[in-house]
Amino acid sequence: MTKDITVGISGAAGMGMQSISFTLAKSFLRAGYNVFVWQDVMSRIRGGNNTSIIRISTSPVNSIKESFDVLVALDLLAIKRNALKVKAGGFLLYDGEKQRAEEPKAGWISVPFEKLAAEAGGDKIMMNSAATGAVLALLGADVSKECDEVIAELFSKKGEAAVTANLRALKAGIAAVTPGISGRFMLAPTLKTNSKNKVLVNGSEALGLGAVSAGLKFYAGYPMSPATSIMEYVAAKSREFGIVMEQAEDEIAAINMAVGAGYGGVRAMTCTSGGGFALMTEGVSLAGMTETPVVIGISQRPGPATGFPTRTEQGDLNMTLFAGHGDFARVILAPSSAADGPVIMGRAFNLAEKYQIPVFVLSDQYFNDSTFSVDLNKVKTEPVDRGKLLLEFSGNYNYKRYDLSDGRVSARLIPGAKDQVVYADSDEHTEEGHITESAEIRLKMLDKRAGKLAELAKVMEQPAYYGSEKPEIVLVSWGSSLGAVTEAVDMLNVSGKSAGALHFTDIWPLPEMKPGFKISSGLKYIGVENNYSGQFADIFEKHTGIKFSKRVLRYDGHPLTAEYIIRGLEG
Amino acid sequence: MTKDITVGISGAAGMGMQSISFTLAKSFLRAGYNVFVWQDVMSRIRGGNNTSIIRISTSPVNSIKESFDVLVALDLLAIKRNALKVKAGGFLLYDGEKQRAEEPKAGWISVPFEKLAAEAGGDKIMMNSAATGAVLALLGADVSKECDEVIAELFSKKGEAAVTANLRALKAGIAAVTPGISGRFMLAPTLKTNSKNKVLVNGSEALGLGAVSAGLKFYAGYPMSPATSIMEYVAAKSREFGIVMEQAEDEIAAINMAVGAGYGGVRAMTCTSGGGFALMTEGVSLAGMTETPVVIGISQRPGPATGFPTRTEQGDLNMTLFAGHGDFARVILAPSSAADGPVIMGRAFNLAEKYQIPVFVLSDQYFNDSTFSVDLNKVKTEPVDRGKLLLEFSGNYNYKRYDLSDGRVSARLIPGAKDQVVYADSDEHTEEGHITESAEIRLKMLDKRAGKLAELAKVMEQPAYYGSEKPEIVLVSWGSSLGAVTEAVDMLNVSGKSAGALHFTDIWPLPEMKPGFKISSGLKYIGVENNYSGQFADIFEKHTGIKFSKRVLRYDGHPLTAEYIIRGLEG
Amino acid sequence: MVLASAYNSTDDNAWCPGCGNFGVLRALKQALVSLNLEPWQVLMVSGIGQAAKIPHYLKVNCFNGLHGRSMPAAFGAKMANHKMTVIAAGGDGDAYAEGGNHFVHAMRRNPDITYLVHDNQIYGLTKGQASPTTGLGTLTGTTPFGSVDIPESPLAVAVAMDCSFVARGFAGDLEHLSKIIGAAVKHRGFSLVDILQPCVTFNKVNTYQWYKERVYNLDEDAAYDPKDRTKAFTKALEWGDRIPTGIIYKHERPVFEDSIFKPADKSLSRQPLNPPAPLELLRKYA
Amino acid sequence: MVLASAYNSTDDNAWCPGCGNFGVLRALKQALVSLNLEPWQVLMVSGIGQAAKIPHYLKVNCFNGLHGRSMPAAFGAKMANHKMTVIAAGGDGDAYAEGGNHFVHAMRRNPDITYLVHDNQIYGLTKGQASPTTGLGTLTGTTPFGSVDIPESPLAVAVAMDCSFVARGFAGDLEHLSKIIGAAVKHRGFSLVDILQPCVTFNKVNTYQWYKERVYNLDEDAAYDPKDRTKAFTKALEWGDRIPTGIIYKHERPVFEDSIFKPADKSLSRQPLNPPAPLELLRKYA
Ligand SMILES: Cc1ncc(C[n+]2csc(CCOP(=O)(O)OP(=O)(O)O)c2C)c(N)n1
Ligand SMILES: Cc1ncc(C[n+]2csc(CCOP(=O)(O)OP(=O)(O)O)c2C)c(N)n1
Ligand code: SF4
Ligand code: SF4
Ligand SMILES: [Mg+2]
Ligand SMILES: [Mg+2]
Repeated sequence: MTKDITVGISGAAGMGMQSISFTLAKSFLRAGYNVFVWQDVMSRIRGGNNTSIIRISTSPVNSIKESFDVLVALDLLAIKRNALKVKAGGFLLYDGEKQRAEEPKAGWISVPFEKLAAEAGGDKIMMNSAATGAVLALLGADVSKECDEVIAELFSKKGEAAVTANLRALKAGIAAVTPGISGRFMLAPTLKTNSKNKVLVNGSEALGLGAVSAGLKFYAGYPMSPATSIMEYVAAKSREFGIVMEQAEDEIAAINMAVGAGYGGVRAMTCTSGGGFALMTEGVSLAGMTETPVVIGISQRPGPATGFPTRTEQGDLNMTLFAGHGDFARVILAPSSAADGPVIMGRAFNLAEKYQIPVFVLSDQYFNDSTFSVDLNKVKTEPVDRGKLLLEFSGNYNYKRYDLSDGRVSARLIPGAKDQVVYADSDEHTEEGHITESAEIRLKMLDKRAGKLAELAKVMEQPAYYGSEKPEIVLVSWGSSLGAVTEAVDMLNVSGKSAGALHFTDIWPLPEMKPGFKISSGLKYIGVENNYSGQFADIFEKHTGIKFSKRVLRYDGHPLTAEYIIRGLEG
Repeated sequence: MTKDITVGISGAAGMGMQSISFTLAKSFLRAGYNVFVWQDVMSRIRGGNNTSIIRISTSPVNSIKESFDVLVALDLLAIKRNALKVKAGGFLLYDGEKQRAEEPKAGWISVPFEKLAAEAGGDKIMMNSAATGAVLALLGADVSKECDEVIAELFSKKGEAAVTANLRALKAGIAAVTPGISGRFMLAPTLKTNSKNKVLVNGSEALGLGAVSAGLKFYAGYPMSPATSIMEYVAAKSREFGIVMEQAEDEIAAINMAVGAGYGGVRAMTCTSGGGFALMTEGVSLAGMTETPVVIGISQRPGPATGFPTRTEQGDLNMTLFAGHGDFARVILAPSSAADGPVIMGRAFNLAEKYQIPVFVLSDQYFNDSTFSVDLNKVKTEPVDRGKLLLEFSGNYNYKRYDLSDGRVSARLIPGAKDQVVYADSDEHTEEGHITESAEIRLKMLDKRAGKLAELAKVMEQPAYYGSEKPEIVLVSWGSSLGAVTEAVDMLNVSGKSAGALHFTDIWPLPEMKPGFKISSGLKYIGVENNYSGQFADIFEKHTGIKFSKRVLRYDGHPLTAEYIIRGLEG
Repeated sequence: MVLASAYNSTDDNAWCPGCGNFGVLRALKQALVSLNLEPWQVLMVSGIGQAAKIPHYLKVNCFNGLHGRSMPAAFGAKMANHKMTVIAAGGDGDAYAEGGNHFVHAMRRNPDITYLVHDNQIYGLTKGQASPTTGLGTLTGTTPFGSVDIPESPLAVAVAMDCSFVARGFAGDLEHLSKIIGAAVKHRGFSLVDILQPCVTFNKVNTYQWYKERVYNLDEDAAYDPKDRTKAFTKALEWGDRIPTGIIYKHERPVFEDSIFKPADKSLSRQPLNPPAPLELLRKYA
Repeated sequence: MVLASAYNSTDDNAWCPGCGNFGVLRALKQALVSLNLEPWQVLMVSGIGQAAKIPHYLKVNCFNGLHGRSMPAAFGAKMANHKMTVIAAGGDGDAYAEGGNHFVHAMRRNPDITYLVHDNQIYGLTKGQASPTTGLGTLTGTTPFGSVDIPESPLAVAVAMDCSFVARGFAGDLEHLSKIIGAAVKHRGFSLVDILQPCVTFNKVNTYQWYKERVYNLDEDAAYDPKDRTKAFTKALEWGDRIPTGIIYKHERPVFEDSIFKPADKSLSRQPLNPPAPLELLRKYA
């Protein structure tokens, strides 16, 4: 009986690996399992080699394993690049009638996907359903009912015939695996009721729907992987929820549109990746100076420049922290899993409006393109709080946008209020919002804007602590690596090493730290990050005075995994 | 006898304060004095209130005083805004016939500038020469010969008549100050021979000529104060020295043009200020990824956004350090005075080409717009070293731009070499410069690019140390504040407090520190910076592990002065 | 009835005496008054430059953003407040150099925004460098041997982009300019008004006199049909002894907002948020 | 005599089978061969996108820079190497959206650079979003209810900017395209070749078939005079049942480099630096 299985589906872009992984993931989710899917893709539209990695487990999972129990190789390149990742005792499923280049090794099982598809009466693309069936057979678990449903839903828009043919191909795939091998992994059973209130959602969707449910009304963006899918989510929902969504001519336009809309009085957002964000930095400074709320999503990918466009990295933290010239307050949040989407986006918009600042939501390709099982009962939400927002102001043209009389955040009147005008200004300005040359006002206004940071530090949330109550080592991590880090902690604790993880989603400003575990002498802190230099580790060290005894860093474009972290601790 | 005098010339933009200060500065320089001039200006073309502040001293000066011995107030607003800055015992020169609003106070001397100009037979603008004369009279020093020469040179292009009339106005101005007051300050005499080999040059000119003398061949830029004057310097020299200089449509174009020219094989530069630089950050990342040498001048002014456009601040260090997504090596240099221009620019271009990286030259409005006395005998220079630059490469299409076989810097072949092609690529790339999807190559290339930083740290220069051998307090500063900081140190040492200044022009990476003074117990370090948060102080603390006991910060748009620093130490 | 004085600003004016910007300011005020708009109903967005200071010198809602970025900021502000009158303003460098890309794409979108470009053919605020409309051979701080890049004809580009309202004004002709601005604001869709605006300090070539000798009022030519795109293109390129002012090109085209808002809709900024619950959105992924 | 094989690249091609980019690649190779240029004499600069990968698939000098920034990088590289043949390439998003401002200003400068824009009316590399040339009403990832921004006519803008060589090619007509590219490279000054390039994966509207039914060869029309700017403007706007390919507008204009280099000058990158001594420059400030 196996409790945790990893299946890789590999082939050339355009072959439909994602539809196989989607079908498998959804079927197992509905059958009561936890699933997690990551896309390991090249920057190609067709060809090359992409792999969907699905993990199926009886316990919650939010990370991948580095090797596969089962690999479905849809073409020769898939075999070449991935065969060695199949564990000893694992299986490689391939179409021996089509991919004849190599002598099959132990565990290689030829299933004539194409032939089965043809026999099922469909065209070549149905080989995906045959492949899905073959995987099901190996995993033994009884999910065929769920799988039939998923396939029926998936192909229903293509008509009844497509559904029937795909179901035939699925069955043929199941049958094609010989009995001795079939069910080899025999996944431990779960209760179907586990699946109640569980959904399968990827990081981009989670951020997109988080924003929509937080009252997003204006989105402008420019396509850039891995952020494009957030924009496409918002675009698809724009009519239903009365959102203005416009593809800008470039990222500079996008941020300036969003800041204009924020001044205009609506919740506005733009999302991009590092290279696009680099172009937005002047606009960030504009939001800082004009005290305009705006939410900026940065979905990181490895740089510099065009970099490794379809891979993952947490390498843009420093840039986010210091983007834009001059000093002003900002907030950086980094979601840990798709379940965080609503609460992170809700908080982002609330903080942006309450403090009248730019707020950043920092994710990465691993987060955006991964599919998470989300338990709806555990999804936290955040009620809308628009701060000192006014629609009217009494008196006659006497409103002051940058009134200094009530702390660091002035009441924010929305333009269009009768007998009032609202001046926002990118120059140093008076309380009225007019250009000033006064050093005295400059000092006050800078203290107002930058001083919000200290106030924010009081409302930022504590890091989550996971693991041993009295740890010998504490892994310190942030954002999307939560799944890998907690898994590493479990492995360490199982192996007798007392470990814990201190994981941050509130990145900047850091709150005053209340550790959540007992500090013992000899306790070692380890920074764990998906980047070259340990950018968060630097911030953490400066903030806490704690020095890391080691940094486990990964920067080859792949996400952190529990195995990588353990290797890193040993090495 | 006075050894150090400060004269303010104040009036509305367009009134010609700079021509008065220029005449005075040049005259005193030629007479053997040290002079320093700073422009305190509003963001206006006409009107408002600007002040040229000239300091004249028998010892070297590179900073200003906060109050004036003499103020020339050319209009009412000048009196209003500056009268209180005149020291007790000092004088305010004004044209009582024109500026009648207030009751004159003690030390206010009315000189009928306009009438004198008219009588001298010139138009109103000649009142500047009359004002110059009045100042000369007060200062007592015999510089009239020098002054006559300077005026003759200045007006020679306007013809003989203009020269004569201005000289007449000058004399009238001298004569207009009554004998008892005339010569009141009696500047201590100096030797005219002191002026040999001394020149008067402002920061922008120093950077411009530094670049030209380092072999600059391509400049692209977009106007932005206070960097525009560097571009205008290069433009003026472009024909003579065969430089391509083009005004770009925006800063993004400017940096990409410069990077293109750097790839193309010539020494290329662009300069801007913080807001323009924010737009260049993606281009910086491009230089990092493609390993293209480029020099980027950032002349800082107070932000965020449009900010305080004509004032000064050292607030863009963090942004410069972290500009651009992804990790790669960069160098930041910050000149201390105009005398540094040639050596800083020479080193900037050498480092850029030897390490094939972007190099930043970080100055500020105070530096760029100030006029320094430069002793030519003390000007350091740097011979051109282009690193591993090749014009030809033997073999047949076998050159690899990112060859990994010879350390972190590959030989850089210039395109156009017979039977070779040169691929530079903004994606992660192979040794040949083609797009790659390999994690293994990614690791090697990132180590190559980012690893240059450790090599650079070995060649960066030590900070300059100035002051007591066994200090109780050490002021730590960088860039343009050298003059103010060393003056503060002198004042402290005179007052019995043993002090020193550790001053950095090599900002990043920081060299391994060899302090240059004896470290005693109880020694206090004080960070001194022209910004809100102490950006360099953070870097220094992280690098050295030393904690500052205090930070003296200024961020009201005005430059650091010795007085401000002393006040800050006390406060 | 709105009085001109309602628009008076107390902010200190930073323009040079005699600057053409004063003419634009006066014409704009007059146009707003003639349209009977109250200050609070008007929202101006500007970039950075001498021209871009104009919203400070009238009393209107104002977002004074970054150099070159008035177009996108105006678009965002308009989408949040589509019932307001949105006017953007800036100089020729702001509009056609730093903001060149936004200018082109604003015309593709055709939001109901009026864009006043104070075209002095020079960079004023930064003290006299070449702009995209600076004449060939002109000596400036950055072109000490004469400008070699041919000047852009913004009007021709606008016609090429099928901009729905394309006009040229002259700051020295208050009455005509104010009429043009009024027509531009009234026009539904994106309106470009390129305004010849003498910079008395830095542009010694294109002076009041220079313009006065050349401009003529195209609107008085009854034979001219501003709907004809090809003719408009030729007219837009007319620049020399004779320079047309008035409406060069004008036609109706779908307006961006109309693809989103219904006529009865309040401005977005004044609608309640009413966002869907996260669980409602998440449940679709079961 | 240069052989086509001299241009063969060993780099793995990442385009989809059947993509119009292959036609552009073949036509470009053929044009370079017909001009008898050796690979080392050619310098290509590209942006980011599917189209922008083209320099990797021939053997030439190549600066593959940032999305939208091929124009300025090409300008810098050309100034350093004005004796080389410089060709820039990229997609419609690269050229007209992210790079829109540089496109306009490159035409003002008129350097001797050829710009090949692979215009598939879609964003290919990012998987199918609208581009500035996407037709009205088209459904894409970012316009799920149909595109509402009117498509730009890059050719009309080029004529409005007085670009010295403006042409349209079609990736499905190798011979004609190769001739157009050859003429563009030979032309001294800035040459724009907008190339209709079917994206077989994401653009299901503007297919080979769609283009084939519409394109015609303008170069065969002896009556057409590509020097007439007004006619060129009208021709540039022709888009519907009939779409002209060939040289739309062409004239001689001063070339940027000629304002700087003498005919005998070597490329700057191959001249000795010979900088003046700093003291020589400083002494002027005595
Ligand atoms: C990003 C950025 N680049 C440059 C500047 C500096 N700058 C301010 S105004 C201006 C140009 C002014 O010319 P124009 O737009 O024609 O306006 P004018 O002053 O002539 O009215 C420039 C380059 C800036 N503020 N921001
Ligand atoms: C600054 C920046 N923004 C966005 C991207 C993402 N991006 C890469 S290619 C591309 C557009 C591709 O469309 P196009 O230029 O038409 O080229 P095609 O792929 O269609 O040939 C985009 C948006 C990027 N690389 N850099
Ligand atoms: S510099 Fe020119 S444009 Fe600016 S205010 Fe003065 S005259 Fe007007
Ligand atoms: S996505 Fe389109 S443009 Fe890109 S290679 Fe495929 S077919 Fe060609
Ligand atoms: Mg202007
Ligand atoms: Mg395209």
